[in-house]
Amino acid sequence: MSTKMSYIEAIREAHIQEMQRDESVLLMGIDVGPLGGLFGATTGIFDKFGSERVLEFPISETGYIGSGIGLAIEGFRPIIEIQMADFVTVALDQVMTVMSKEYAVTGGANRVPAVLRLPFGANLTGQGYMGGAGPAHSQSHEAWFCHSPGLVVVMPSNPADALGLLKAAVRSDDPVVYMEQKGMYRTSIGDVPDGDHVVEIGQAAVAREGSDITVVAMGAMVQVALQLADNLALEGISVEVVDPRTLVPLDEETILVSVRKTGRLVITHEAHRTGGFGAEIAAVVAEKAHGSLQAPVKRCAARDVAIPAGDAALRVLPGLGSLTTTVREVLAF
Amino acid sequence: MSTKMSYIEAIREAHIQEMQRDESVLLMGIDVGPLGGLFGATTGIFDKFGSERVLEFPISETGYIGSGIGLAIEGFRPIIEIQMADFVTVALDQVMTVMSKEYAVTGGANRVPAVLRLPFGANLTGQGYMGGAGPAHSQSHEAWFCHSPGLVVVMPSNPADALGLLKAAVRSDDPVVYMEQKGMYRTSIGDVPDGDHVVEIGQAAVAREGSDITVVAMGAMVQVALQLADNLALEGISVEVVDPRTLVPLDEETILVSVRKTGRLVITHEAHRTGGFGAEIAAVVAEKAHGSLQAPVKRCAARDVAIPAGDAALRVLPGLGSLTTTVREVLAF
Amino acid sequence: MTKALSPLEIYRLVLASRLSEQRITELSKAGELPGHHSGLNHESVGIAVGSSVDFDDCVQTSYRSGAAVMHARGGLTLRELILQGFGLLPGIRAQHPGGARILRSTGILGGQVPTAVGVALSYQLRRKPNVVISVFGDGASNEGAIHECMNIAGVKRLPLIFVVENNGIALSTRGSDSTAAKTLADRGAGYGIPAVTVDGGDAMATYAAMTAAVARTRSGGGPQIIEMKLTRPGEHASVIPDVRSEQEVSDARLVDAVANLRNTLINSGTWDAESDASLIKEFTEIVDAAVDEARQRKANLKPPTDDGLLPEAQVWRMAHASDVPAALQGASR
Amino acid sequence: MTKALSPLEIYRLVLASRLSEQRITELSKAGELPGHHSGLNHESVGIAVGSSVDFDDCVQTSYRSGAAVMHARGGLTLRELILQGFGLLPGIRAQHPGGARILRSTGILGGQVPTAVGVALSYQLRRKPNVVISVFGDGASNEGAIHECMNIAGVKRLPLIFVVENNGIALSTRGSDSTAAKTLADRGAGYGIPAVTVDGGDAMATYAAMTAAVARTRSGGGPQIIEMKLTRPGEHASVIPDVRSEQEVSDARLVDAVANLRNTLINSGTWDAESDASLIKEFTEIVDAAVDEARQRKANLKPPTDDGLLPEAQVWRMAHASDVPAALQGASR
Repeated sequence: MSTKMSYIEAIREAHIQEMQRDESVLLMGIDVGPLGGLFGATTGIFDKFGSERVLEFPISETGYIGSGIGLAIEGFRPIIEIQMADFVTVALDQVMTVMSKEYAVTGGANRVPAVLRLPFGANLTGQGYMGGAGPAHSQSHEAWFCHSPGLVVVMPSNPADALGLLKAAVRSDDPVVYMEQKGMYRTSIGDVPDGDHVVEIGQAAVAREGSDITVVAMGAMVQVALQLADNLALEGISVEVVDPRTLVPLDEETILVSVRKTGRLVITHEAHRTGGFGAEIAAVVAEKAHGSLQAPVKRCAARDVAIPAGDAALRVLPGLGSLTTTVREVLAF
Repeated sequence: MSTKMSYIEAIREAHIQEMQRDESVLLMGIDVGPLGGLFGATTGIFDKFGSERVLEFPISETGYIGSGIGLAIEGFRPIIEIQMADFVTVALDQVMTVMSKEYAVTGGANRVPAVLRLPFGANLTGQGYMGGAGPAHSQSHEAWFCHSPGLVVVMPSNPADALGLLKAAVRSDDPVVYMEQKGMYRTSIGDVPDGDHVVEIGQAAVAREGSDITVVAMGAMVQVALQLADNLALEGISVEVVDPRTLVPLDEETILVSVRKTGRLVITHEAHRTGGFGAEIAAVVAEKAHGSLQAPVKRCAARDVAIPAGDAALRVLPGLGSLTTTVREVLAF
Repeated sequence: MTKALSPLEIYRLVLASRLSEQRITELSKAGELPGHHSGLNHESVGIAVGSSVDFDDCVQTSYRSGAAVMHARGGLTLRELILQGFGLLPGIRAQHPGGARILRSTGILGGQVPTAVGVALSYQLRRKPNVVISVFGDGASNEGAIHECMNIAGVKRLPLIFVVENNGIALSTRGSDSTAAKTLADRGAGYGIPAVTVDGGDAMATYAAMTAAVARTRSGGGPQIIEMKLTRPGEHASVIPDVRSEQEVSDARLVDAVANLRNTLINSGTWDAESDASLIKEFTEIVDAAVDEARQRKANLKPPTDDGLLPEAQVWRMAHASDVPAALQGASR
Repeated sequence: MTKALSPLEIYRLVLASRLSEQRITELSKAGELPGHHSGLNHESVGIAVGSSVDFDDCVQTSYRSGAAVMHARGGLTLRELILQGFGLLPGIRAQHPGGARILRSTGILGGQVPTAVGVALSYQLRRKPNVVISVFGDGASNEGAIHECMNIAGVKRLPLIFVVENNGIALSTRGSDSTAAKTLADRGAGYGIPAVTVDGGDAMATYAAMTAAVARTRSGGGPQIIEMKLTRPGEHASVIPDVRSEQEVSDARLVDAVANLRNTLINSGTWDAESDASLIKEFTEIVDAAVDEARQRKANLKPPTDDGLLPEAQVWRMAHASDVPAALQGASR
């Protein structure tokens, strides 16, 4: 049994389910009370759970992310909403120095079961506000967190995973950076299993089976890759789409099995190409599937320049056009 | 003609040369006045240039990095010293949102010719303070900056490059993140060319020629790789060591030429493996030298855990032992 | 030295700002323009700031009063305010490009202010008789960056005036939930900076306070904090619902600097209702014509179609002031 | 409720702290121990804080007064203070592991304080009658993180006491170059928090101020700021030169809370020189024996030899509270 919901509704539903299940789960953030968050991801949560489970803060990201760490050390399980992923840059010390290292540095004495929700990215259709929000409201910097040991990093690409991964994140004894693609909030709609649907951390999904080439796609690019697979199927080309879902710890095995089968790999994400997490995936494959690769590994990602405001964003973000070109290049090799 | 100096002396000399050459060059930081900086990198600069060229600030990294951006927009060329690279985490918004994007976002109206000096890393010999400075005083997070378009990122591995790259960084019209390996300050001593020795940004160096395998090494690992090359030469194995020197923009060509020649590649850096810049190099090679690779590309880097305090750091940092093992694995393939 | 403006001149400026803001706000709420942070009721701040500075002074604008600042300074005519609202001028709405004399905000609250500190420092170092004014909101004032900037400005006695546009609410968070300080001017003592609170509902009071402050700072009086108390008559931005009660919103609407000044002028006999009606008609016709012009120009813009296929060299040029490195020349992607 | 301590009991505590700090400082300056941030002359703060709290309260220590806090709370005996100085106890010097009741500092000034806010919030949410005390220096107080924490504590009326250990100098930067505020207690009004300045040269005054403050906060009085004014009689850390003039240093040495209290006790007839000499002898013997013990234990420690070859699964366990993910089980590196 399942229910159709949007990506943002799935996120909201996960909050409700987990806050009902476990009273140590809190929601923290700016404007997460009656407003329900800048994007409305938590609409109704305040009415349901009240001001002792939903904690509002002044605009002080360092102060309130750090407050979440203290609460987590004391046994709460805070879900910390950042209004936009871009804004966490003012508070990265809390994430990189405190949250990520607390367990290791205290020799296991302190756990930090906190979730940091980061609404990231643009609307790749180019439509609406999130398609034109400019350089400081459109970024995808999951790679920074992937390079900060101690953090778990997840990135759901559809409503079912958005719900299941958030529920898993809340239950994790480690801090989880939950990368939610805000351009998909209302454009991604899908079936979400009823009941206690938890998507285990560290498990990739084969979003579509295929045999000629593997596309490892992240976040909003999964949908683009599936569209590409549909298009190329008409030409008799069989594309396998793998969605890592968790970036750290990465399910290398699922990716490697796919690449060993197809012999060709394109990696695509919305983040900038240089130093993006696609590089890590390429490096893993170059090390562990060397013998299977029949062509160069290529990446299709954002160009290495600040995302322009407005429609000009499409000049630097990846899309169906550039992904198609990249895949054809690798197929032609 | 050249002069023998240590890595830290070369950094100091570069300050003096550039501040004498161009009076718009400033030094900014905490304790950079009479003390000459936490590590003494700028000893004597204050006496020579005075309080209008050497600007001291309270402990407010966001405030003073941002002040440097404002000064740079107004035509100064500030060298901004951070006491340790780890401390920049409290001010990353200034680096990632303001410094990196100012040129692009203002459509070229504002330039930010600033240098951000980040003393990073540990003393890989395990000796002395910098060998045991713990999780928040030993990090190497150049990869974060490499994934922030608009920044140039350099990392000298010896005194001559330390001087030449700092001089080039000062003259760059773009912001440059200058990663100085503080464990090498007094342990790395070498000849530095006299006169106006500028190392052009974007040029890698072949630190040692060889034909059997390429080791791309960064920062303090260059010295370790050269030691490895000496050792393996005794067995008749010829190791080529490539030092990128500039990470962004990366001199891909020098790396690719080497890999096309040797057919084998190991990448080594002191930063954590997952998401480190080694992944980017592996990805570039997997794309552009696919046909030449005779073995898997392997990385030798820090383990993905907070760097422990004291000697225990050696349990997670790369070293001659682990690099030798990795190189032998690739050679044996 | 700027010449002193009469009450009627100030009235013309706040009225023109009001009429353009009203139109842009309506068009945004109607969906024709993207989400807009309306500057309604904030005209008294922007006009006071903009009309108290000289050409070589520097103003860092906020998202609400920025347009009024530029109008008062003569930087944008009423027609241009409308074109800018449509994203057709480089300006606040189009990611704030422009020279250093108007400093952009970065989109991340508080993060822009350190740049203003640096510009003020450049004036001090060059002994220029100029001042910098940084305008930000009560919400931003709780960010750590502002603390560091005020403290640095205090200890270095910089020619920098902080204008806190305190409208009593940050998105959905009321001032009483943001700080327990009685006034934001109470923060001055902690930095050794003189600070006052001014009634933003009185456009002549804000103008008098700003001109006095600028004169004092220009003559070496050091930094100042001016808190302008006003109200926000509508929602935070046109895409975000207002959580306030009807009573709160109608109370907020009562504080109207434009109406207050009109009444004062009429009551004092300087102005009359007929002249007022004709001035409103004159301005409205300019606004109407500008909207028509903007719609036509917008209709003729071509959307981008290249879908992420910009070559590396072009991307480099977009992001960097320095020449394209050799390695990127000729590279396709 | 902690029992009130007599002046003689306070004297025993500050004296023991003094003797251990003196020895650790000497050994560090002699090179036997690594760089040490000496707590000399800061005993009055640590003892006041440590002896005014109950077991279930929480103290976040600073690097100077941390040892004294733990000694006063009964957490560490005089012997253990020495062992800790040798890095043989988990404690401040060994990267501060330990339960939540003593919160570590992170090594990045100010960055630890948000965690204390969270712990205070947990007490408030659970209606626990406990307080949190966060101790940091005048240097750290200029970091933005502290601003955000003080403001949040004020608006949420948290049971949190900020103790600013103001020794007038941050590394080489004098207080007068760090802020123009007359006192750091002047910051309280900006957050709606009561704040006082106390003479740290008077150990009974610091004790009285802390016990009064704890009682007030424990009974629902909300947060407080206590500035303790003292001096630093030596260099910032034993590896860093002191830039102060001889006069400044000898002035600093005149402010000696231990000598002051000894004189007060002797002058009032409560204590005499003979008892004092015998107490010093008793404590010195404990210190001597502890140093001998520490040297022996240290000699028997084996340095690590595995050179970066830890397997992934072990690394994961070091960094994470959660189970090792399936993908890492069995993976070698």
